Amino acid sequence: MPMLEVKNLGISFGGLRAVDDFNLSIEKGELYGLIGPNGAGKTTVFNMLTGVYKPTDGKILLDGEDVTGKKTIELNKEGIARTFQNIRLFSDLSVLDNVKVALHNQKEFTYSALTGILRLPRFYRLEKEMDERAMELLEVFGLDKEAGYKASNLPYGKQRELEIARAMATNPKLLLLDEPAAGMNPNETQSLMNTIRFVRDKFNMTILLIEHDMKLVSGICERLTVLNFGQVLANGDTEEVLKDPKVITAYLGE
Amino acid sequence: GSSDSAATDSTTDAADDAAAAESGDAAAAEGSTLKIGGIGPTTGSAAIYGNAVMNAAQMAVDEINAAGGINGMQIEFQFEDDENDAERSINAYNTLKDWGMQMLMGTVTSTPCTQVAVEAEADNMFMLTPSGSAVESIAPANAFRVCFSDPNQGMASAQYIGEHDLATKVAVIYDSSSVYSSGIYQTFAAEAANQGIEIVAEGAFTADSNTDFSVQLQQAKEAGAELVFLPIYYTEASIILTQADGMGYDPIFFGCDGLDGILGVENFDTSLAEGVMLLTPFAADADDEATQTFVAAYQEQFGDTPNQFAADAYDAIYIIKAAAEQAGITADMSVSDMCEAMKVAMTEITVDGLTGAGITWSADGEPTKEPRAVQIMDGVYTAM
Amino acid sequence: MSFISYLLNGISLGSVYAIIALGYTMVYGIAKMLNFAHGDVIMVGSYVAFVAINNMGLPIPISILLSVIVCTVLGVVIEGIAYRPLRHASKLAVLITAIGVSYFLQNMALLIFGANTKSFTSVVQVKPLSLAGGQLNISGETIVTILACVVIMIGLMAFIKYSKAGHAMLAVSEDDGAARLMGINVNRTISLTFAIGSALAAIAGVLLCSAYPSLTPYTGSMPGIKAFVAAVFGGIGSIPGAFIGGILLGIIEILARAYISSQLSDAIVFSVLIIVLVVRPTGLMGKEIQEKV
Amino acid sequence: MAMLEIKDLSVYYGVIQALKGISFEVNEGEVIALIGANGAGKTTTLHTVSGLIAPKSGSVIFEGQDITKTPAHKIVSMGMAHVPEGRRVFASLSVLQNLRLGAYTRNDKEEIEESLRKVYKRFPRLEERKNQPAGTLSGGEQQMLAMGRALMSNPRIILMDEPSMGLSPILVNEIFDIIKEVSAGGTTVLLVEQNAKKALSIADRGYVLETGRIVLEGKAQELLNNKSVQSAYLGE
Amino acid sequence: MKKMSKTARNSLITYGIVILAYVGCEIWMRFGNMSSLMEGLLVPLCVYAILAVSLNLTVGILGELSLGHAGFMCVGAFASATFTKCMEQAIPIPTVRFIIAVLIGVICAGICGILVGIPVLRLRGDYLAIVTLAFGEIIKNLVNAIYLGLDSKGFHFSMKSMLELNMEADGMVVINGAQGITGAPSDSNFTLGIIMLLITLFIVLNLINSRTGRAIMAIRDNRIAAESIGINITKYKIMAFSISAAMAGAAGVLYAHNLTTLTALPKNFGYNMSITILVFVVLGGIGSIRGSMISAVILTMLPEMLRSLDEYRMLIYAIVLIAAMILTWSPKAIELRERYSPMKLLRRKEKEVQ
Ligand SMILES: Nc1ncnc2c1ncn2[C@@H]1O[C@H](COP(=O)(O)OP(=O)(O)OP(=O)(O)O)[C@@H](O)[C@H]1O
Ligand SMILES: Nc1ncnc2c1ncn2[C@@H]1O[C@H](COP(=O)(O)OP(=O)(O)OP(=O)(O)O)[C@@H](O)[C@H]1O
Ligand SMILES: [Mg+2]
Ligand SMILES: [Mg+2]
Repeated sequence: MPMLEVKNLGISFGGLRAVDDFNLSIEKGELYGLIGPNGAGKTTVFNMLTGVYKPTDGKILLDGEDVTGKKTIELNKEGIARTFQNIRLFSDLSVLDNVKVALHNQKEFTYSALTGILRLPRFYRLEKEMDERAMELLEVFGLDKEAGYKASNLPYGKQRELEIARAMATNPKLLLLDEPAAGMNPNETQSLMNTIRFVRDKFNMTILLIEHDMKLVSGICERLTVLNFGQVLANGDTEEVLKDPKVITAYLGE
Repeated sequence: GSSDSAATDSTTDAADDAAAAESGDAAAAEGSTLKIGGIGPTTGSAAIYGNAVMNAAQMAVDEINAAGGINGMQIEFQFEDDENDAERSINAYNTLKDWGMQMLMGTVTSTPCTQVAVEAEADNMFMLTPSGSAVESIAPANAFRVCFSDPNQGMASAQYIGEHDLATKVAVIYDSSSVYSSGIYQTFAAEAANQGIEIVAEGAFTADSNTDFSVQLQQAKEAGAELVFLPIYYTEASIILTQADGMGYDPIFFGCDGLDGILGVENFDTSLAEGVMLLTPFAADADDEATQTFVAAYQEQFGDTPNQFAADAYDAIYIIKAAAEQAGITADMSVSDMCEAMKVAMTEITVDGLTGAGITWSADGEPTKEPRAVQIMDGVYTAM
Repeated sequence: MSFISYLLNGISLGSVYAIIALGYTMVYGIAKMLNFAHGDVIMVGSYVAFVAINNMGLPIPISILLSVIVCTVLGVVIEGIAYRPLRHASKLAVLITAIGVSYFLQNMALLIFGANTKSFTSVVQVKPLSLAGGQLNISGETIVTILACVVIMIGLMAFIKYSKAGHAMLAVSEDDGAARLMGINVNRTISLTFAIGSALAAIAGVLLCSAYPSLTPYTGSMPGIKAFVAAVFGGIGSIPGAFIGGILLGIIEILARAYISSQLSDAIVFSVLIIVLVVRPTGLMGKEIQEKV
Repeated sequence: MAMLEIKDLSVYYGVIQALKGISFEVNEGEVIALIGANGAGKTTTLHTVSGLIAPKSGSVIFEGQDITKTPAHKIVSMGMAHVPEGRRVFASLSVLQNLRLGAYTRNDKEEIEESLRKVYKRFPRLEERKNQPAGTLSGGEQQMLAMGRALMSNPRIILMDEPSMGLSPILVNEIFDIIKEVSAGGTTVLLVEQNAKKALSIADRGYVLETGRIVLEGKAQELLNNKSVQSAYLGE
Repeated sequence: MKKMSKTARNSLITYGIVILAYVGCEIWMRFGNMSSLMEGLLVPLCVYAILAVSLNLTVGILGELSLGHAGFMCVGAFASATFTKCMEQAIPIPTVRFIIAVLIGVICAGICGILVGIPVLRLRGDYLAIVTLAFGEIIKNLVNAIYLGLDSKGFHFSMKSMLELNMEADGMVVINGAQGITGAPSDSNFTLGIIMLLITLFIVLNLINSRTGRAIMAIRDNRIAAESIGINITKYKIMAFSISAAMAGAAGVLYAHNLTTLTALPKNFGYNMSITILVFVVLGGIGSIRGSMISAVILTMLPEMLRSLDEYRMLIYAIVLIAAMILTWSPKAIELRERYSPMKLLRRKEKEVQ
């Protein structure tokens, strides 16, 4: 059974059919790419997968369970986490708190507001455990030294990585990354690729990512779906898809 | 005169000694001062009343000082702003206490007055409010007032209307967010039944909606009210008169002391106020000499016509003088002793003031005086 | 019949709210700030007209013009001194500054003009309209206010839609940094906005006091708040919204007073506002801008 | 004389010094690439040149005129356009309104219409979406709009801040083609890019910025071949 | 770990300031000669400090602008004063009576917070501000129209006038419309005020530095991202809002029990008051609990200290407001401050949070 299965997904904005008859199937542990021209509807697909938009048609199955139309919070609890095309950090919180706050719904770290106000022993114990867990994640992304920084004071590339760390903290089954390498230079992109691979391997994570940087896409994605004008143009193994003449004319050029 | 000269006076001059023996310890009082405090709103939307009181009281104080003071003591008068707020009034009171206030002439508005009365009671400080008209404002034994109480005005108005058969169908427009207005209204409504007056329409408004009275007037008109009772202040009344005129509604308008001042509204078309009746202890247009002197002096000093708040305050200072002289107050008495003496003296004196002749006080602090009904005719108050 | 008459009263009150709300919404729409001092600029405008008419004996049109000029200058000066230094500061800081300006104007007026009520002479010389054999009266003030409102509304809409300065205003309201890159003088555009808003405030003040002729240093404050509510009700930033919001607010207030409770009319007005906003979170005419994720 | 001369520019954000005295020049008709890592100060440089922020010291001279203290809006009418980082389109205005605002400093109606046609020809997608609020455009569409908007002012020099960010490969190529075209049309280009390879490949000269200092400069081709540039910015 | 102790130390400093101020004032009162004005201000200072701290939870931590905070204060004040007025005889010990009154005020205001919060917190930004303003005005208007009497038959209630209460002659009018509640005992004192302030601080500071507080601040910083990591926006918004309301209610209780006459005027429970509280918060530093407490104290004392200036007082207050905002917020002033501040080096560290 695929980890994520999307069937005939579609959405319209006013008269605009942004995504139409979109199908996707991702296996557990896969590193999957979603590419396509600007405005093709990639981010919109993410938005539907995370409940930001309600699809007008189609179905989303996560681990076989129908999650279509659920709200963002529920979908996150079901195990879908994401990053954003335009970075959305909690800019006034520290780097550490950005991650800790994402541990919010983990059973083992949950305590009530009253416990927090009264500073019961449970509060101290769980806060300590959360600190440890968050630091572990930050280390993965090489952010442990900046744990005390205000998130908005991080350099751009690190902010992107912090977003991924934060998404990881919700302990997802499926991680959606929207243009993680945007605004990074080739060296930074390279290190990001390594991190993504590492995350996948270490946590056996399923990852779906949108990216325009072909080096990254061809470097780490195992399979691809190409979206064009809201519809699937091609899908399959990365190498084959990138060789597809339709994809070349619509997206890659040359 | 410094304390030095006072000391030499008392030891060397025999004639003075005799005089001193006569009027208590005048020698000690000579050159000393009596500190009277005043409290009222001088900023905020009730500032008109506070300023009037402050000005008139200062005027009275200056007059008295020029004439030799009270028992030879000069009066020092200080007025503090309370913004018509109970909490601020405590601060004002405490500021005056720190200044050394020995008696209080205040506060101007009812709610702060009620609050300050309680504070003053704790210090056993004598207070005389010129215009705090709520029943509770003088609840403690140390508090007296110059003006009528709200129930008293409501009652008197209903009685006057009933006794003079002015109308049987009456509408009331009152400020339900004002202690003064709703206080008068409550007793008026209760007494109206006894007087065979039917309240056919009652239109409340609040401080937040006091610009438009078209609905209240319309309802009064439709209910066939022959008289509209306005237990409110003249600011709103001036709009009511304008709007009634605009809709061609011309009943008798009957008000209380709050309406006094309506002719003094700068640029107000006084023809609109023709025929308005009001029960007020003071009328700036009265032709008695005291009033005329007062009004002229006030106008000269402050540039506008005094309203009844000013008159109450002016009276208040003279009442304090009368009681203080009666009680033989000296500046070195403790606040509490003064208060005790003043309390007794207040029930003993009779004062002819601007706001009434032969005013006396009962121990509960209420004045006894006749309300005067006046009607505005040809732009002046005319006694009825 | 009495219902219609109430309705007319409501429109009459509403038209005053509307004309104030137009100025509010204009400044909010462009400068993105709640100008709490707007009501007090209205008060200043009324005092200027009062002094001009009664103390200086100037003819009414000239007095109104003088009031407009003084308010325009005042608006620009306030913006320059109090708001401009905070252009990029927290919105709250600007809000507090506006409140400071409001207190300042009130207390300045208190010092200059005293607390005594002044009765404003109506500047409207239009005869009241008498309908249904004298049973319904529409005052000249109402007629003029509504007309002024409509004219101003249309004028403002056309100005923003067709004039270059109007386009500049739109751009500034969106992103002033990017607007500068288009060659737009942001400071001047915002000054202009305040100038227009304050000129409207002067007109509103004169009409407010013509309809409800009592003038004190606090005259502008409650109508200011109500008009502000009206602007929100209609969708703040929307010019036709301010008009509709104002008129509706007036009607609701009067009808509530007439048929439900005159004591509770404010509570009712504000409750309606809450209900409207809960149903339509951006007011009647406000457009909802969805944040692209 | 150079068209644009930057002399010893120092810029602070509060106490943080973002530019530590940089100097460079841009000659008429050139395409200049300004490259450097995140936070090197590229955006700050462009902001200072176009007058959005004031430098602490140093000067900016444009066509012989010192514009260091000239406000941004005046600089635009002098013939300098700036495509800002992050696009900064007017989100609730339509595409068309955005484009018209680009021509704010111009008054020649006919020519504005002509420019509009040109922009639409370059970016047909914008014409399709001309009535859509710009905020709902996709990232790439917004980038096209930002460029189109800048071109609407008919600039003699155009500053571009990472115009290829977030664009599909085909569009990246297209954007670079457009830059070439713009340059061929006689407009001078000062280009800030993360995509150093592409930028240098179309540029005449380049400057490398590192933590607020220019560390390297030269012909674009030379920089492309420079070992340290290759390892630091070209990912080779 | 180091960070934990840092926030804890920060909180301790805040408590320390309050306790020191308390001890100082007590000593001054007993052995020094504290002015009557100062003595009279002590309880109000606690009231305003609590209000400022509680509003900061909504404005600074939750990031929503509320202009109706005085409304919640009003609810707390009237609910508790009604209780105290009715129970004056039944519960003779003032402190016990006061504690129960506080609970009642807090609960009533908290419930109002929830009731207002549920529909209203969906609104964004300035719309929320308007609705809260409207709420405050509604409360004030309603309270002015409540008539409540108590006689041997129990409570009588009317929204029209006292006459409609139809009470027995010896009945007691508890709330008399606009005339409010008069003659309730003033049960509060400085010590109780300080204890309430400390409890408020304890709740707010601990809440902020906990899981809940982080969630609330995350919503403030980026609602969409907060949702994406599974934070229930509505729940936390309402939680923060109603806690803030409940604490404003507590302040209302203290306010009411410091006075013997309680009326709902525009001045004390209208939007003017809400704005005054907001001024404390903004001037003290949005989100800075200690700052808002201190600025509440300073700004409450300021007009009293300026009394000698008479009618220029409020004018100066207005100028102080404007100047303070410009000096703290204008970029030019910030730059000057940063450049020439002797703390220049220390400030560099501000890059790190706290
Ligand atoms: N809320 C919305 N309202 C109207 N149109 C929308 C909305 N959201 C997206 N669109 C439209 O849907 C289309 C797809 O947008 P989307 O953001 O998904 O593109 P994308 O594939 O992510 O592009 P890019 O790579 O440039 O980010 C675009 O044309 C966009 O204008
Ligand atoms: N508004 C600001 N306030 C404080 N510091 C800033 C501000 N803007 C930029 N900086 C700092 O100035 C330095 C240079 O930033 P700048 O944005 O110019 O870099 P850049 O080269 O354009 O980077 P990027 O590739 O990320 O766009 C960075 O250290 C940045 O953190
Ligand atoms: Mg996208
Ligand atoms: Mg940059």
